[in-house]
Amino acid sequence: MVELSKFDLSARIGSLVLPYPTVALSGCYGSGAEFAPYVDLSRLGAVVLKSVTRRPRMGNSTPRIVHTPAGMLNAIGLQNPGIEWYLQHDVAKFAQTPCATIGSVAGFSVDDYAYVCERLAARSEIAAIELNISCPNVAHEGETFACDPELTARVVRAARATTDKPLIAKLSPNVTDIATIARSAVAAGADALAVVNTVRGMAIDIYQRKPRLGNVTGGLSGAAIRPIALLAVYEVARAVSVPIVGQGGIATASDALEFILAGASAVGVGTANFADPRAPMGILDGIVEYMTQQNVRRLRDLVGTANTGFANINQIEGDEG
Amino acid sequence: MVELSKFDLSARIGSLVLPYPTVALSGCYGSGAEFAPYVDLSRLGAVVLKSVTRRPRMGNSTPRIVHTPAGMLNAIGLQNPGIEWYLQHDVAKFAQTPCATIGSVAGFSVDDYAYVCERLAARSEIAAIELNISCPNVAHEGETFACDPELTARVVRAARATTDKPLIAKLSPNVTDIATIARSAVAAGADALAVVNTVRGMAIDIYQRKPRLGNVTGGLSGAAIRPIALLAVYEVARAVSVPIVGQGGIATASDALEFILAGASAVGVGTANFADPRAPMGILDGIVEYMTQQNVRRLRDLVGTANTGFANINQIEGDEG
Amino acid sequence: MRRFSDNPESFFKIWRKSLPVALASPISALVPTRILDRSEVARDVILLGVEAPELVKRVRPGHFAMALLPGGQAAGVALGIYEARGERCSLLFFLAGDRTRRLGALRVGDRLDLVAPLGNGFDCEGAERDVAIVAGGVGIASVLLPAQALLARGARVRLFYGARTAERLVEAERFAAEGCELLLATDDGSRGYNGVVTELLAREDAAEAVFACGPTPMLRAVSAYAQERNIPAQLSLEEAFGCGVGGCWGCVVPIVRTSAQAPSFPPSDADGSDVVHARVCVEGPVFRARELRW
Amino acid sequence: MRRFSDNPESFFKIWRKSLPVALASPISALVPTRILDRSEVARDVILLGVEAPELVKRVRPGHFAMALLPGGQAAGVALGIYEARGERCSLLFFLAGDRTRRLGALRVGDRLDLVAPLGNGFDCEGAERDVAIVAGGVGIASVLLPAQALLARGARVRLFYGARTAERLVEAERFAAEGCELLLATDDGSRGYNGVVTELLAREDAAEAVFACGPTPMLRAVSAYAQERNIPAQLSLEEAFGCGVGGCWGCVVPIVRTSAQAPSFPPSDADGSDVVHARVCVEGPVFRARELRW
Ligand SMILES: Cc1cc2nc3c(=O)[nH]c(=O)nc-3n(C[C@H](O)[C@H](O)[C@H](O)COP(=O)(O)OP(=O)(O)OC[C@H]3O[C@@H](n4cnc5c(N)ncnc54)[C@H](O)[C@@H]3O)c2cc1C
Ligand SMILES: Cc1cc2nc3c(=O)[nH]c(=O)nc-3n(C[C@H](O)[C@H](O)[C@H](O)COP(=O)(O)OP(=O)(O)OC[C@H]3O[C@@H](n4cnc5c(N)ncnc54)[C@H](O)[C@@H]3O)c2cc1C
Ligand SMILES: Cc1cc2nc3c(=O)[nH]c(=O)nc-3n(C[C@H](O)[C@H](O)[C@H](O)COP(=O)(O)O)c2cc1C
Ligand SMILES: Cc1cc2nc3c(=O)[nH]c(=O)nc-3n(C[C@H](O)[C@H](O)[C@H](O)COP(=O)(O)O)c2cc1C
Ligand code: FES
Ligand code: FES
Repeated sequence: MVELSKFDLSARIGSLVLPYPTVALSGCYGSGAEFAPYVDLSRLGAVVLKSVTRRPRMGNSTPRIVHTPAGMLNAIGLQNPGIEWYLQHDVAKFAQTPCATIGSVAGFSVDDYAYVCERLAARSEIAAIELNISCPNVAHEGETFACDPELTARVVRAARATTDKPLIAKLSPNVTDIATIARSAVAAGADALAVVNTVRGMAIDIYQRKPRLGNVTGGLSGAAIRPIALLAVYEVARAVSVPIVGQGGIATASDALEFILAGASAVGVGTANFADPRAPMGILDGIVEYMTQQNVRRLRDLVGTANTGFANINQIEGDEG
Repeated sequence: MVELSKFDLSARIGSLVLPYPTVALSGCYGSGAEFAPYVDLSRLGAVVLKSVTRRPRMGNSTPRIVHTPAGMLNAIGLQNPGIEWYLQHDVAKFAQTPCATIGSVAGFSVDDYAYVCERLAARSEIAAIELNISCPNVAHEGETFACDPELTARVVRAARATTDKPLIAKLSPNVTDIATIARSAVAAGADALAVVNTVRGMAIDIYQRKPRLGNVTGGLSGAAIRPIALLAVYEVARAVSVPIVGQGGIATASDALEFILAGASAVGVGTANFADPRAPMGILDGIVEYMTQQNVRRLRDLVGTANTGFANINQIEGDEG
Repeated sequence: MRRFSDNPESFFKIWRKSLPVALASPISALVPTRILDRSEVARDVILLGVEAPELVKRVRPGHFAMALLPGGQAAGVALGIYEARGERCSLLFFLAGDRTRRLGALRVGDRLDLVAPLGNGFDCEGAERDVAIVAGGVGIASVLLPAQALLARGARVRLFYGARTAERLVEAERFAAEGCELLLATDDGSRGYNGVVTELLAREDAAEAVFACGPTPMLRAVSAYAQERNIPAQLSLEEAFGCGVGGCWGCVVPIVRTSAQAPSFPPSDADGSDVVHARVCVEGPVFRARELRW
Repeated sequence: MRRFSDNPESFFKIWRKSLPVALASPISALVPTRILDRSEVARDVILLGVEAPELVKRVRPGHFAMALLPGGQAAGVALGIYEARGERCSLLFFLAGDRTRRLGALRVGDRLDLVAPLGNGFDCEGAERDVAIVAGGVGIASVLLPAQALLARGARVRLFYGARTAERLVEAERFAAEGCELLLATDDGSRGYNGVVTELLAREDAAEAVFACGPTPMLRAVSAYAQERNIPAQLSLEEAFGCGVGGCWGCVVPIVRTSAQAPSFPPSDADGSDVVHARVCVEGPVFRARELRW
């Protein structure tokens, strides 16, 4: 095991300082406790809890998961017991994990977000709040909040009014121009951005001739989306100056470093935990190895360094195709 | 080898009827001739030629390709000799392949598209024209035509005015709402839609601390994007009723059938040719096997059949996350 | 001539009483193993023996493992623990998709990390006299340990085993050698009864209890069969897994709220439904047929 | 005491004259092969022998193959053809990323489809008297056949071979056994010269011609070296490939328009540039150092 103490691996998310930049992502690591038998949770920067909503939700019917090349589709549908039950039964337990706990809030109206955020943020066990605005908004005909800069701003503003705790807005990659959404979230008061949630996708069972997921469509995660997520981080980092929790297909230290060099202050690990629950710890070790080799003592000195030299991505000549 | 003659495998793209639904995609199969030593091109529905522009283009600097999990990024930058040289030196050669040849037109202004389309469509060797509107539009600050319904309409309308040959508009997945773009393209006169081009992405070299592609960003293709492309086809098929050439990560007959059941009349094979140039022929054989097994004689009877039962995707209950 | 318990209700009570034991979460761990042996028991069916002495001690019938694929790029594969004796556990699996193929590419001497043992397992304590085990396809991998446990307790164990064709009836002889009565079925009639295994089950004398593992349509038929006859049935379900350890809620099945296996969850405001979603990987994979609402 | 041709200009002419032959596209085909032998010649370096009698007849020095990975899900891997004799060709490769690892997982008896032979190859005809072959790392795989061809023509062949450490100097002895003079270099000094191979090259007598294959920085240094001394140098380039057969334009390098290897392309309106992009896979992979504009 590498000697961590010689390095400054801390990552700042608003007023919250994580000892390590590695975050286990919402919906992928339970409350952390589920993984305690297999890993040393004290070597994790933070766990983001599964998103909670105002009212209890059974979630979608199964299948909720389909494995795809280098990734998976999921359509859990935000199964959760609702904020009341959650505060009463769950939150205290969650706080027993030896790493920071970040709450995640989802909703179907601006009000929902404000209500749940206020209640959750009032709890001392919760170090920061992530706003999962990248799930479908039934009130707006299937459009998610994070697909519209104005809706994004309204949710963030409403949540901001309820708490001083660090607020993270979680953005969707399913947009034409993520930089605009990012600017909108920051202007409305987000302290940090999680970039990005899953990419919309689907799979069809050719023998049953119907969609494989109970919910028809789902969110694609895992290594397959890494290049997409990385570009999103790169573009957001040029648009705003708040910390970014880079995520989407990170499985190794090398993956994590790509995100850090692109502008992420911290990195999230979701799907890779299903391949190996030790993934976040392996990533931490690998980052330290890289820093040793590259003679860098503070992780933050690496953030965004692949970014320099290009003032604006649109000014770069040439094009795809 | 399977007996093809017992089946109706034809696919219609406007007035063009392909004997087989399998199309080798633009930029991935040269003019077809490059692959002639390895495969029987007469068993291919059509080849879409590499996109041609008004003026010669050297394309981007290298590296132009980065391999990623279950896919690849490319940023060729539309290297091509320009339409004059192309008409003089190349088109006649292309027509020697024993399958239909579809031209592909790219441009940087509405005028470009109209000009190149008119000149190319005038040639008898070209069976149909694909409008590659999903590459960056330098005139609009890096936005591609296919990211805006109005720009899409203008390009298609201008091209439509120049020819009666079947016109295919090639859409981008990098949009918030692809159905709107699709409707716009069809309203402007597209006979068919190619769904979808590559997904924007990037990769960083952590040792050199700079983007891996000469062009910084690139387009992600291959199996990694299949679930994304499949959903795009599914959504477009509900929005419009013109034929769709489904594409994005198709490598096997099973993949192709997912797209057909989602609503594609024909299927495109790009990146999979780099894994095996015989991929399109293997897909054709596999489709016939499936049709035999499922007792379906006309391929078009399968098109969109995973689609039935849902009037509108937004009405489906539940959600991702 | 039905042969199930003279008093199914009292049998059911005994069986329920033992639930807390069966449901106690096993102390699972991340177990590094080494592959001891590998054989292709039929075309595209692999049997991997691994060295895992500590795991053997903790495995109970019906437990499963998450096999972590080398490279860590694809989700682990949920596999029943087929055998567990001495220093060796084994996994029996079909080469279905990409992940099982990667697993199948491992060779003797390679390392393989398992997260195991997982799940609740079959409750063999109350079901001792006459048990029908119904296995479909790869479901066979999860029922050898239960069969052995039941036989050790002196029960009559009939294995109703169905597959597509004769060559897919892998390991049938192994079960016979252990002392099971074999009742085989194939879809194409190439061996045993020509039809699905649940038809065969219905044609034979009923048992006191049914254990089943196999594809969902088979489990549904077993469930209907058992409930019609009021026979307690334990079904080991298969769902697509994410984490396998309770962290993602990807693998749920609707069960009655009153089930001892129901996770605590507030009543839904909307419909006051008495159904909740339980995780197959933690609350299951074995559920009581009468408690499922699928 | 320089030992290259007394009249480099005339040598260069002979060498250029033979270009059309060297550039004639090989009649490549999709060649199904079977793996005859497999060895790990060093840690993470695999040598695969395949049965391909027809291919052997068509291979010329410097040709490469696209190895199609089983499953068809990832792009083929471009590999130099290392040996070609009798019924057997071989491929020598490093386990670098996912694709080479998959290739490395193949076993004796497995099938492997190749698209081969591809590329233009080294022109050995004009360079017969005294040739320096410079190989860096895995570049060694593309220079055995050229070395053999040159030796067969009676040339003096010195192999300048560099690698990170001694154990990475794979197959050095093989080249000595063929008759090459070995001049080795390692970055860590664990064997031979302590430094990069191009430094070693510059310290020794110059040859009449240089052949080189290796990482781009090495090739650039070789190119500078050769042009300073007016020595014809043939460089086998490495670029990331898509198709490998000229269909995707993913693998280009800028060369002078007047090169016999330049693809026909109209002058650019904008800058009247005399440079065009040639495909490494078709017009190359071997280019003349003085014609590159990279
Ligand atoms: C508790 C538990 C225990 C298990 N025990 C075993 C065991 O002991 N042995 C064993 O072999 N398996 C077992 N399984 C199943 C095993 O986990 C899956 O077979 C495995 O995940 C297959 O993974 P894969 O990636 O190889 O295939 P996947 O890619 O996940 O899919 C398998 C194949 O089926 C196809 N497919 C997937 N879904 C459908 C569908 N709805 N309709 C038609 N085709 C479909 C895919 O295209 C693919 O070809 C168990 C599962 C669970 C939950
Ligand atoms: C004509 C030709 C002939 C060749 N002959 C041979 C041969 O005989 N033997 C042989 O071994 N190889 C040969 N190569 C190279 C071979 O094709 C590549 O090594 C192979 O594509 C590696 O593929 P991969 O998928 O395993 O690794 P990739 O995933 O493509 O990458 C390899 C590794 O390098 C890393 N990497 C990629 N790009 C960079 C970068 N810019 N900076 C730092 N790290 C990077 C990746 O992360 C990965 O770990 C040849 C190439 C060409 C063009
Ligand atoms: C099974 C599963 C469940 C998820 N649930 C949630 C959730 O409840 N809230 C949320 O904000 N994101 C959720 N996500 C998204 C992840 O937190 C993460 O942003 C995304 O998966 C991309 O990262 P990855 O590729 O590392 O998984 C979920 C992802 C998966 C795979
Ligand atoms: C190397 C490469 C070059 C491409 N060039 C073009 C092009 O010139 N014009 C175009 O319309 N699409 C181009 N494409 C996109 C493909 O035609 C196709 O739409 C896309 O790759 C998705 O399909 P696939 O996943 O099967 O490759 C290119 C793709 C690749 C990989
Ligand atoms: S698979 Fe993750 S909770 Fe069951
Ligand atoms: S790799 Fe496709 S043209 Fe060279």
